[in-house]
Amino acid sequence: MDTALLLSILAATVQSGTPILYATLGEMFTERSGVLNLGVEGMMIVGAFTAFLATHLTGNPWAGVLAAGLCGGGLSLLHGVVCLIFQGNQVVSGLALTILGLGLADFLGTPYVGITTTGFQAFAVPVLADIPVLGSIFFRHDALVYLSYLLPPLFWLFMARTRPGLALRAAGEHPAAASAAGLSPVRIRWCGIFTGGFLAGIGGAYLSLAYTHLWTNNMTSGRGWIAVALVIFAFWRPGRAVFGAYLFGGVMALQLRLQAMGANLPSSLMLMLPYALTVLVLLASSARGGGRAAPAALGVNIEPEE
Amino acid sequence: ALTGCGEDKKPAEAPKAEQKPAAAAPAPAAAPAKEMQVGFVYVSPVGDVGWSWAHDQARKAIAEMPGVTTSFVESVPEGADAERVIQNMARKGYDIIFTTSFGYMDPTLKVAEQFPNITFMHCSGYKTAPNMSNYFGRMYQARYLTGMVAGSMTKSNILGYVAAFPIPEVIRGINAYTLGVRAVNPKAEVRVVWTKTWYDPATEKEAAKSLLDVGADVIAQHQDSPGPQEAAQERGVYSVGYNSDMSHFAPKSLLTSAVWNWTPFYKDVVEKVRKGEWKSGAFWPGMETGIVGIAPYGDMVPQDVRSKVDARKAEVVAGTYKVFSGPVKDQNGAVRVPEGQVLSDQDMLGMTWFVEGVVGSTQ
Amino acid sequence: MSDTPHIPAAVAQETPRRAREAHAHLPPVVRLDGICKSFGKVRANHDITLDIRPGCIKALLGENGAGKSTLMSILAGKLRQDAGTTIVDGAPTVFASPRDALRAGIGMVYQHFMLVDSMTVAENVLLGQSPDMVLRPARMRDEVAALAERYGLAVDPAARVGGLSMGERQRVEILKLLYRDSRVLILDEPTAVLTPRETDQLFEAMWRMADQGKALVFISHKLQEVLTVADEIAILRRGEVVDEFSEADVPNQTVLANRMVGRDVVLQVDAKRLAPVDTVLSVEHLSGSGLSDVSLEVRRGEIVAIAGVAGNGQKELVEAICGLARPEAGEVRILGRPWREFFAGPPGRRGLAYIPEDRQGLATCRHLDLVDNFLLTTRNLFAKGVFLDRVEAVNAVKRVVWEYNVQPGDITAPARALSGGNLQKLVIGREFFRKPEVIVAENPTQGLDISATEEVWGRLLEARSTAGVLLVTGDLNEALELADRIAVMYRGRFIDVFDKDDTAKVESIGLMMAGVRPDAADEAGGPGAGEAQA
Amino acid sequence: MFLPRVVKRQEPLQWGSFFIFAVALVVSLGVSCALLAVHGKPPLKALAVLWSGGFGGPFALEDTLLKSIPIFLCSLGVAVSFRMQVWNIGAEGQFALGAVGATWAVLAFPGLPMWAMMPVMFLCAAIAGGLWAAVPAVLRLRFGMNEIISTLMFNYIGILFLQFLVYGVWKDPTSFGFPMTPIFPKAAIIGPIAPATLGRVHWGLAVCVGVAVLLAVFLKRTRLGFELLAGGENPRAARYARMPYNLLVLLVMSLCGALAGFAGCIETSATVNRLQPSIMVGYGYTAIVVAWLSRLRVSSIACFAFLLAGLRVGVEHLQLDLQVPAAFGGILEGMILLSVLAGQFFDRYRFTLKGRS
Ligand SMILES: Nc1ncnc2c1ncn2[C@@H]1O[C@H](COP(=O)(O)OP(=O)(O)OP(=O)(O)O)[C@@H](O)[C@H]1O
Ligand SMILES: Nc1ncnc2c1ncn2[C@@H]1O[C@H](COP(=O)(O)OP(=O)(O)OP(=O)(O)O)[C@@H](O)[C@H]1O
Ligand SMILES: [Mg+2]
Ligand SMILES: [Mg+2]
Repeated sequence: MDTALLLSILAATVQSGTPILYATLGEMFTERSGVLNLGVEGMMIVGAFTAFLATHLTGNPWAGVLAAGLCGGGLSLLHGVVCLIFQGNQVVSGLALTILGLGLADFLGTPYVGITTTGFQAFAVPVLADIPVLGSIFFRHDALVYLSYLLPPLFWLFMARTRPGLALRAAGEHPAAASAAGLSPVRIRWCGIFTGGFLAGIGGAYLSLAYTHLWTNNMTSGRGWIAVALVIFAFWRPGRAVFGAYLFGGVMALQLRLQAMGANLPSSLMLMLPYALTVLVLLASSARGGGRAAPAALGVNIEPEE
Repeated sequence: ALTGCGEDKKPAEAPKAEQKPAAAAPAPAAAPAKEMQVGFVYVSPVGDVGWSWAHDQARKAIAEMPGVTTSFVESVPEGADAERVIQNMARKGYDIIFTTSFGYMDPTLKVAEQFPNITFMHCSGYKTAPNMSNYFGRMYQARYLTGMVAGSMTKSNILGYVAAFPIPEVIRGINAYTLGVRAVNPKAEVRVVWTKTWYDPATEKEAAKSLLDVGADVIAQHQDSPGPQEAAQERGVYSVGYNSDMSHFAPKSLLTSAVWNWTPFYKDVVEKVRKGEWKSGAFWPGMETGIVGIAPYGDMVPQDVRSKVDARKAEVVAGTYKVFSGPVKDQNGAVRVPEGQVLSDQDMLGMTWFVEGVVGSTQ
Repeated sequence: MSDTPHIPAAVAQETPRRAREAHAHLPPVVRLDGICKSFGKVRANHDITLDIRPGCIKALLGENGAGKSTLMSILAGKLRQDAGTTIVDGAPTVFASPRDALRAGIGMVYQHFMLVDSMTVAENVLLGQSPDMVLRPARMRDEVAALAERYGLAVDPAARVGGLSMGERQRVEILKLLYRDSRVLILDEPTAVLTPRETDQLFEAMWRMADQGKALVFISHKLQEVLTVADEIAILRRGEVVDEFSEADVPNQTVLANRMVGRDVVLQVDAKRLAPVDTVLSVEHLSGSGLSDVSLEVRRGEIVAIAGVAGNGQKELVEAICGLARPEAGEVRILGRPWREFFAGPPGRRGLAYIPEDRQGLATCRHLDLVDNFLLTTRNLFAKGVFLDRVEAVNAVKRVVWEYNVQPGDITAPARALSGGNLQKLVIGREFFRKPEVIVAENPTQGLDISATEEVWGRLLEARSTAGVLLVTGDLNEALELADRIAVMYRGRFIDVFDKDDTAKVESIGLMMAGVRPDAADEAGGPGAGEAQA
Repeated sequence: MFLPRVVKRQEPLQWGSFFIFAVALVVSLGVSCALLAVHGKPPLKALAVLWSGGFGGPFALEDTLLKSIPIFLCSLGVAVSFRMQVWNIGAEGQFALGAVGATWAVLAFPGLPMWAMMPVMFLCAAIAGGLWAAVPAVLRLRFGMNEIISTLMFNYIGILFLQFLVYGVWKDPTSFGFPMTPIFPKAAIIGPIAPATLGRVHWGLAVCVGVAVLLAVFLKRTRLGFELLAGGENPRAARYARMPYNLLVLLVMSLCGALAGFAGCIETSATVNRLQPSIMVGYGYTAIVVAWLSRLRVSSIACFAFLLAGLRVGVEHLQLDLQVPAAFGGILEGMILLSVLAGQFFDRYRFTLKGRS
């Protein structure tokens, strides 16, 4: 494998990892507030569609991103209604959200299939793109990729160094304690849910505005589920989420290129690679005892006090 | 205008009148005065821009015919669900039922046996019954012609092909394309990447990029999304479309597309059934009927290439040129079709090997 | 806030109430007026009126389920009353959430701590406070350290709460309230998890807070503590205040106990000695996971108590003995059989019974009914082949519920519907039903009221006749009342094991619990000496 | 002075919970129909079509019953493992492996008579599905690996493995290169019970009934079943009571795998009569929803499986009769799930405006 190909694989890694990264960070944010939202796939597809629609109507991809965030977040609020107000089970509610989101996007989106939009285009970041190796891997993408670079550090800073972050963590670890400290864990969880949906929506928007510039039904093809898995994989740490998303995206890109180079292996086996590798890497880190990092109250509803 | 094929396996010509009318299908199928109800079963959503979408265009066209109403069920998985959906259509008294995916073959056959008065049309399979035909189009002919265009335009002599699933239909297309490429450019090779998806634009685009990364400068595809076209356009290389004219997705890069046009065929079937002239059989019409074709060339295709391809197209339409005519070697150099022979339809239908010049696995 | 000079503990103890006279004339900070609260059919609080005055420590006494926690949760905004008013500084106020109560200066330390284990002390203290967005860890630590210093509540602000002892956690809870300048501090059974020394430290801190004009509410089942620390005492029974008086009016515990339960409760049991026979449990040189070289022998007919501050290895020892954790080094023999062999099978009759401290989370399943909970450890007694004889089990449960007076006696009710004391009775009934020969009881009366405690003690003494009992307790009084022999545990090892009649040693238990060996006690009178040895 | 507030119910609702379920159903149907009306379709007619397609009439019931068989089997297993607090979402992959196992039996012993073939097929399906589920269980017990992620990944891997076989070594040489095994011999096909009266309803239904009865007896009457229920309720208490917790986890996972394997076997043998990738239509995921909603009561699992199956069947009729897009089914299903879930709130709580409870 020559260097140029290697670089192109790494650059493709960043790109195919980006939508998953957005969704993973979003779900991680939600989970850190103590809510498990398995509806990522649904929020992503709704984001992908609304991003496309808004861009198509306004001609401005940023309007699309905003719409995707708001609609993804809006859909996630349904999860909030069910789990925060009505104490519904978070697992089923999330699954229902996925089903609903896929249905809604498909139902409303069919008339828009088969047209293209402007969306985001790749551009080289002036100085950074000229850095020998890193430049071509990281700095010849589109604006949403660059935006995604900012997210993990921001995520970390928010959690570790800000007061709302502290409150959010408390709501995820011990809502009763947060409540006793005068916070409203329910309100915090609303925010967590919405933000997660917002980011998942942007992850979807990446697919329809940047990765491709078109909309088709089902275009998320399971990326939302991968994001859910990667949150666990990442032990709820943003840094590891980057690693996970890029690992997954990278192996996906790699297996396609292995095929393109003429590796004569059954395609089913090649396609297993990303999933098998995820299991193996998680196995290695679990075996070293890193698996007990979940927010203590994850998935547990806050019962109303009488 | 129907072109029959596979005469050898044509079923006994049992006149329909002899068959016992089934209890569940009340009206006789071919009463001319009656409003015709035509049902379609699709494997994917009609919004997939691809396969089902192409069939649905034809459905819309026949819905315009006087005395014809149509309906469809989309996203029907090819297992137990298919049988139920087809059966429900039959129970509701549809006169003609088109089932448009290979996996519907057995379910269609099962239901056809229960409803002898209903006409079943199954696409892309090989089984028939007295009231069930199978049909397909010789898309490989169009593929061959697009291959000629692509082979003329490549500079790197590496062509990329983003393919969905390793099934004969796709493999046949790749082979025909490759033969077309090698007809004008014997040094060129076609590299195949399987995505195992029909419409995941992001993955399909990524697959195209992976081909571009290994030096391909023309991208063809057998998918239901235009993701690969986008990739080609972004990198400033050429692409070949499929299903419909994809030039609006990638105006600067699209050389041409291999396109389906089911409308004339479907109209013909409806007319025949209405008049009671329909006969069961295996239909595999080709370019001569217009069921497949190639879309107008992109501006970048030079005149000499156009005329060369047009000339071959005329031969194909006239039936004087067969795509899989010997000698055809497979990937390992073994001769599969000897000099002077033509591959039979049977062999084409069950194609599981790549011709020489393809780089990739058929699994 | 006035800057009180640091009062040495000894001085404070002698003149605990002097500084508080200054606040005596002030009107109440909070008055609870006619508070009613029901949970379904249970009337937890009924028309309760109570004044809470600044500079005064008010003790709430009452049997389990009397309504103390409920009342205080209403005051702290966690629950909402059905009727009645909370009057703060003379004005009726509605608390919709703890936040409102905290704003009004009322804070509560709950029986189960409300701390986030994965956060640091400083983060816990500052949770939900002060408006600025950005956290500055260094400054947070300094602030908390200064506050801790001022009230003598030593705790490392940078430590994670998950790694703290119960006493330290409690200090964090108090610091949370102090940081907000709360005027009313409610402590719900704060001493239940503390060592004597930690309890003393808590009392000192409480006095100091009262001296500064804060109002405190103190809930405890331990009468001596109430007499030591409280200025005023209110007694609740079945959701009503039945008595309210000043501490000075009660001469001793017996009187207090009398007024509380309305009958004579003699918290002294007839612990006549039996002659111990065969050894049923032996632990030899057990080490690893916090234990070092622990040896012990329990014989049928005796109660051996392990006294010590919680967190000194008792839990690890008990887990090893009861089969929850594999002993790393050393040997454990139960009824003469080695550990591995003994725990190879499921529990059956005539074996080892474990009455854990955590009755809600370990000994029972909250959502299962009493029968299922009963079957947890007795299932093998009702097994018929692969099947389970439920009819017989139901009869057995009915008998046990009656015999042990478990209230309410509805055997189809889920375990969570039982109060702690009743749950404990059920657990004891279940374990004794198996007629065990080794009994390990871990703080069996923690959180229980006097009458329940009395009953549990009686049962344990009764069990001696057929079994050997290992009693792990943080309550010295309990150890002294029940045990034949006492082992004092400190930092994973036994400081000493001695007979209850060895009065000299009994007297220095307090020091031993702080890690000082009796022989070394004369030279070095502080815990530092013990630490040097450990 | 008092805002509306939430009060816990002291006694659970009896018939009220059925009423609430009905209300939730009506609400979700109402919202969905409003959407249809906006889309220009007649909502009332749509409801009628939905009902008659899914539940009205013998054909509809037959179709729904058939579709609920695999959902029911998968849900049973999922429910049992959820009960143990093992978050096994791998029924989909276990279903695939069950199909593979059954197919292997057929391909390996093509000549067996039916009385031998059926047990062997089911056994192989159960073993393959069970082992596939046991791997994540072992990974969890031995390495503390999160089972949600491992079972999810195992779904993808299992399905791809099925594809690998069917696209490769097991491909029928006479299938014209299409990914499918040869048609099973007669002896390996689960036939209809009574074609004249029950239509296509096959003996898989009997398997469901048998499995359900056995499982109910197992959970209610046996010691191991009790251990499973109690151990799932509180794993710490399970250890305290010296229950074989690890064994139980392994057991429920394998059980779930075996049941999903049964479903795969039935689907392969009874409905497609051969193995092909298109048997994977997400029953394993539907099972999760059903299992949760029905809270491990075998009877309610059956009800919810039937309900969901009927809904999906009914939506096909909506497409056919009214040209409502297939996606409407997703919307309807999602809405119903969400509202039923929200409605269950009223089983445990009620709102009150007054001060007293
Ligand atoms: N959340 C609740 N739901 C139902 N009943 C409750 C609830 N909380 C308390 N109760 C009931 O209210 C009564 C009073 O309980 P409370 O906790 O106030 O008693 P307590 O005096 O604190 O008892 P203890 O000394 O055991 O702590 C009890 O009978 C109890 O069963
Ligand atoms: N959610 C609930 N449902 C029903 N009863 C409850 C609930 N929560 C608490 N209770 C009841 O409230 C009572 C007191 O609750 P609490 O948690 O204060 O127990 P406790 O004070 O520790 O009791 P004890 O002092 O006896 O150990 C118990 O009887 C308990 O059964
Ligand atoms: Mg209490
Ligand atoms: Mg208590």
